[in-house]
Amino acid sequence: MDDLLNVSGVSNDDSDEEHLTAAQVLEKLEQAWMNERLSPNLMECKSQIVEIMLEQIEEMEANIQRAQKGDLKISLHRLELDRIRYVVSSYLRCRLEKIEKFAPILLEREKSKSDDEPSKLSPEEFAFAKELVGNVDNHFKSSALKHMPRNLQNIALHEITSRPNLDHYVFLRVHQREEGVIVDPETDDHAEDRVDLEVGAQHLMRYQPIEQLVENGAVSLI
Amino acid sequence: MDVSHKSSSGMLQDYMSIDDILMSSERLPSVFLVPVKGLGFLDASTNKKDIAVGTKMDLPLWLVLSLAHPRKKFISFDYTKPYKGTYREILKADASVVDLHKIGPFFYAFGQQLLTLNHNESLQMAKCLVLTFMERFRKIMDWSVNAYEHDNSERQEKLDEVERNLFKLGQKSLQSFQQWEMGESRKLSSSELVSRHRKRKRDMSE
Amino acid sequence: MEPGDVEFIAEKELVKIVPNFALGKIYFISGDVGPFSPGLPVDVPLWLAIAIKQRQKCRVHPPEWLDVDKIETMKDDEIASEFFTELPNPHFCEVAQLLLTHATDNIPNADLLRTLIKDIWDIRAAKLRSNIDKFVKLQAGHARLDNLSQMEINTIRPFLTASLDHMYQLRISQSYTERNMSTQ
Amino acid sequence: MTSKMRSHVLSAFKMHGYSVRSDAINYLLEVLSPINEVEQEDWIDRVLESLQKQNLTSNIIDVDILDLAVKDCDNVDEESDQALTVMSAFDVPKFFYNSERKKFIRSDELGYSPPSLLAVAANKAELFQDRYKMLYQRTSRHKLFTPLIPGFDEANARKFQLQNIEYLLGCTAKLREIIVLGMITQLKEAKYYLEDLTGAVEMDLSEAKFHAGLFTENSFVLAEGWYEDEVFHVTAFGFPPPEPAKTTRAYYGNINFFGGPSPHCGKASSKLLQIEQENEDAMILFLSDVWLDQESVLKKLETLFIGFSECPPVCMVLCGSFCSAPYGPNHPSLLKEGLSNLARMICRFPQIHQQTRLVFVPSSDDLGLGRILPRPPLPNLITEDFQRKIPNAIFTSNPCRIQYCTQEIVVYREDIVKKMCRNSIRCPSTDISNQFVKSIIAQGHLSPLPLHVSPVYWTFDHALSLYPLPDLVCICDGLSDPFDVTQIECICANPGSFGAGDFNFKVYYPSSKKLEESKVES
Amino acid sequence: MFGEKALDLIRELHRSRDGTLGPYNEDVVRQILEEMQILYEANQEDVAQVVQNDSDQSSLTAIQVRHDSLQRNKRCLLAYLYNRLMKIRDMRWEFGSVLPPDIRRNMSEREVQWFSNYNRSLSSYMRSIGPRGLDLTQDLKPPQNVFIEVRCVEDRGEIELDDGSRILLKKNSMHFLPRSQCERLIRQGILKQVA
Repeated sequence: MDDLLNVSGVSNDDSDEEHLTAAQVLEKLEQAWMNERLSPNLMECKSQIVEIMLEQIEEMEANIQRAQKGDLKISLHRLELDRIRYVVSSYLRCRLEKIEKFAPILLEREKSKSDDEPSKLSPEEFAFAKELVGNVDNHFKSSALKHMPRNLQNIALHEITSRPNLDHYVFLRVHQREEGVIVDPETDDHAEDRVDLEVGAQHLMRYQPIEQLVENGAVSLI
Repeated sequence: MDVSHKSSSGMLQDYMSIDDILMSSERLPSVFLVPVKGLGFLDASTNKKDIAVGTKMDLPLWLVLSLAHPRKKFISFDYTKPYKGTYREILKADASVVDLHKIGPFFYAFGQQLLTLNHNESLQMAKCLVLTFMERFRKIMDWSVNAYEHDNSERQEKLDEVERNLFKLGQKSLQSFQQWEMGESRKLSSSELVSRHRKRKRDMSE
Repeated sequence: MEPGDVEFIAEKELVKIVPNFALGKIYFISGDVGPFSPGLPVDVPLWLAIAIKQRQKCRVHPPEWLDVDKIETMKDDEIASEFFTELPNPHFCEVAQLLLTHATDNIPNADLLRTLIKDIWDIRAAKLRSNIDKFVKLQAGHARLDNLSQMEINTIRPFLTASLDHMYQLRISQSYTERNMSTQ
Repeated sequence: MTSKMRSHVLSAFKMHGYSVRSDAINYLLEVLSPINEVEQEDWIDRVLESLQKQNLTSNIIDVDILDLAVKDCDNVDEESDQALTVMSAFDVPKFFYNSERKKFIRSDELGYSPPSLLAVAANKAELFQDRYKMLYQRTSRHKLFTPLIPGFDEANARKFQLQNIEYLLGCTAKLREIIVLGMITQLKEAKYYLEDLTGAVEMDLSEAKFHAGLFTENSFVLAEGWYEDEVFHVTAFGFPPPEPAKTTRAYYGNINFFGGPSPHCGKASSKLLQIEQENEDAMILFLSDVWLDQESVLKKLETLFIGFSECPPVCMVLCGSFCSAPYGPNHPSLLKEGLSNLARMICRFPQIHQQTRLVFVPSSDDLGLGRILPRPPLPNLITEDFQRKIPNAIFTSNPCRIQYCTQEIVVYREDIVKKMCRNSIRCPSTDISNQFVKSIIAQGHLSPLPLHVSPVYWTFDHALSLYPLPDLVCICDGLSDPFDVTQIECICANPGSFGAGDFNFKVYYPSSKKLEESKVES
Repeated sequence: MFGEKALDLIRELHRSRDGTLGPYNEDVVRQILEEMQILYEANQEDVAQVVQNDSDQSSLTAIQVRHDSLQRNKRCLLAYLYNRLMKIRDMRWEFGSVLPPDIRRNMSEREVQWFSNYNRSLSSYMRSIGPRGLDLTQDLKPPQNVFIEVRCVEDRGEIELDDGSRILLKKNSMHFLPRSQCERLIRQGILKQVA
């Protein structure tokens, strides 16, 4: 069971040919789940890890079906499967809620982002977001806009729907040392506020200055 | 899901937010610096056809934000009572006893919108908003995060909409923590809307 | 995030149990566990320990910090110190609660422990509120709170972060007005 | 294999939020087993799709819901030959208007049992109340009566404020410029009252200026005037403004008011529209007073059939009465004999026999229970052997509804124009047919006459409703001359009498919505 | 003042904040659209005059006021539609894909259409996750034990579970079921978790 899983293939720059055990992939998933639940913005999508985990669950369920041995072992395995499925389900559900709330602006960013930047939405999420925005747009048009005077009939959905609040305060724990993080830009009545993040420390600050650190795992949200 | 609760506290109004729409419908005393053809009926006190220069009227904020804009200057406006000198003194004295809900349920949001237009007292008013919230913060926190038995509505009375929302957030975390202590937090339960919908149906059928 | 989730994460912490059954290694996705032989203590994740305990197939060996004397000294340190004392485990509160509910018979004077831990929780909660008030009044941009446990953060997070967001917006309005006045 | 398929289907249903009964799953698996893998996937999606269309009440799916969904997917192509459906008045769906939600809701959705012929007394009052509610919601939405918009000189946006009678009765002072929607009734001999849901007030019509229209008793009017100590002095008397079907549908969406199987009205179905446009030469014939006992009439019918034998019409509507003298002991045998002659004649024209639907709409004088509307079809005893010989024949009620593709047609055989003139307060002398058409369209009802003049089964009054307006209303009135009037996109026509007159009838081309007057040359 | 009707619409929405969906107010929506049409026409006239520059400042302000009122009405209408859609969206997650009839009657025909479109794209998204799809409306709370004890609250006849086993939902009957199987029925208030 404990075979080595090859997580490469996904063009995330930080891990080239990286072999992870199932447990490590699960660890990464739980980390991504915590960050997603606590971040005001949609994080980069970890669909590769989700696929691997779901396949693991599928395999394990097949094994359980076949190995009808002692019931204690079987029910413990089932409990673990429920736990993992809960993490995957909660992770994707949390992403879905953000996608539904910020769909127009997320689609706008996907369109205007450069190719090397990793996409925030998985292909399935992207399709769902497009359909959602299309349905909302049609609803507005057929229920109100088409009855309005001509020059009022068009709208830019991404300008009138809500955007992620990057100034939202978050708690974080530091994993890799980072110096001179600008917490508050310099204003005329107080100087620029910088802070050093030491390993193991817990901080409370706005999300925006540390967004990249969360994405690449230097810090994690708690 | 802990994405920031986007209440109407920013300088930029949230187009779709019900609170922002209600807030921006509140009135401001204004004076027309230019005549307006054909809209005389808006001014209830006279039945003239047009609005003459110098007419005083209470206009909703959404209109003032456009007409009083520096590039247009069709009207001049003045702050309402809560944002003027005398009231600012009261707030400076002891902000935590003031009933902000009565003087305008959207005290902070409305104030912030006023700051997008220049007015000679805008700086003092901006500072006053910050200090008022700082003063009242402790009481809101203590009320919301610990005592739970007291009747909540009496406590929320004096709070403005943003503060009420903070109070509710505190209460909610307290309740879910206490539920967790009793070991109930992971039991499956029927969905909120379903149970409320069932209850309403039962009340109707009785 | 709900407290249930914090507890769910805390259930990954390892705990020592003494099984009363024999079973080979179990290859879980989250890693291998066992082998189990009667009377021989073995380390397992807390969720597994509880599942086995519920089937009366093991005895739980409480962690060394979950002991009346240690907790009492912790309580005294907490009262004495102005800052938050370091907790033996980031999931201190959840692990204690789980063990005290699911393995009460394996923990000496569990009730006393429960009240002591509740006292520590209340003392720290009061300390947290005064720190927060100071922090808000300082209008500082950030704060460091190393020894706060996950459950404490989770309980204060919604209220605190929303308040700080609102404070931040008010500060932005003020600086916008200052910039505006200076340019006029 | 099936257990894999079973869990696959179960999980697909679960994703859509449905739980499935075990017998339903077995049924679906049977349906799916003969189909190959790829098609099965598409079938499951189609079934889930049609489940969504049904308005279910619970998300537990049992066999018959699933059966309905599978059928719905099946007959998606059969719909073409159902281009023409004939509906009896007794199957017309009954709708209740919910004023709080401003919606028409089907009576069976509200859990009411289907209407029964023998009604209780309350149904009589409901009959008039339902008519009033329908007209009140239609009038209050009209441009003239929507609330004032502040800021515009009221003078040009002429707006009125509808008052109810209770408001009038409550005022002691004189009220000027009052408009009331109410029903004309004679509570006391030769004294006309205006009545609505809240009360009745006496009317003084001496100086009333009458707009065009036949103001019969029990019809609904807009009375304008001034009110003083319990008498409403009417200055102007008119009908509530009618509403084109398009506007009604814009408000209430595609609910199927007209009747027939599908929950959505024909107008919404693009397939039906396409079929309609494809065959321009499809036509429907309307003949009234087809006296089968008269030799001359049968001969004229024969020439008619010869004329149409090459390109048979989609449908021929033959209205009663089917005997020149509809009384006397031998009336049933005469009718039966007439029908068998007709059957023999039709068999001689194979194309008409196979392709033309023959709709028989009886008059109130014909055999059977005639006097009360809606009139049931001719008794089976008379028509069964005709039916056997001509399978395309349909014996239906009077009035009846015909849906051809997206067109809605109402056929009503009654000598009503003269009857309405006799019973109206002020009988106009000029262009009677226009005024008649204006009246029934404004009333949204086929016979706005008092119940003692034209009795109606109380619980089936909705079968006579013309709301929303159909595309064609064919009033077969033997006593008045033929007419063809179109008002707000609703054609009202009277083919005149085939038997008594000089054998004239009407031909309707649905794709071009044209109506032609034609005659059988003697 | 202009935009009063639009404000009433928003106040109506504000009153039913506790999650219930009030009836779709077609009439007021139409009145707002009517007001917008009249505002627009009045502006067209004034603009025409301005173009022949024989008008003065007073009509310019009038045009500005009417323009702001048009934008205000438009914002209120879109906010009304949007907030109702968000409530209808929540109902898919709370009630499932079959809405109780009295709620569906409060929805406009287009809202019902939007709901079924949303339902379709949500289901197809969920079926595209992983090898056999993943139902995100389930596993809402962290699991504690595989099997849980439940009591049936309503008679709902017999239904089939994923693993093919069948249970008869009779009022007050008790069952010991895998948690993942009965979560949906608990959420819909058909079953109640006991232990």
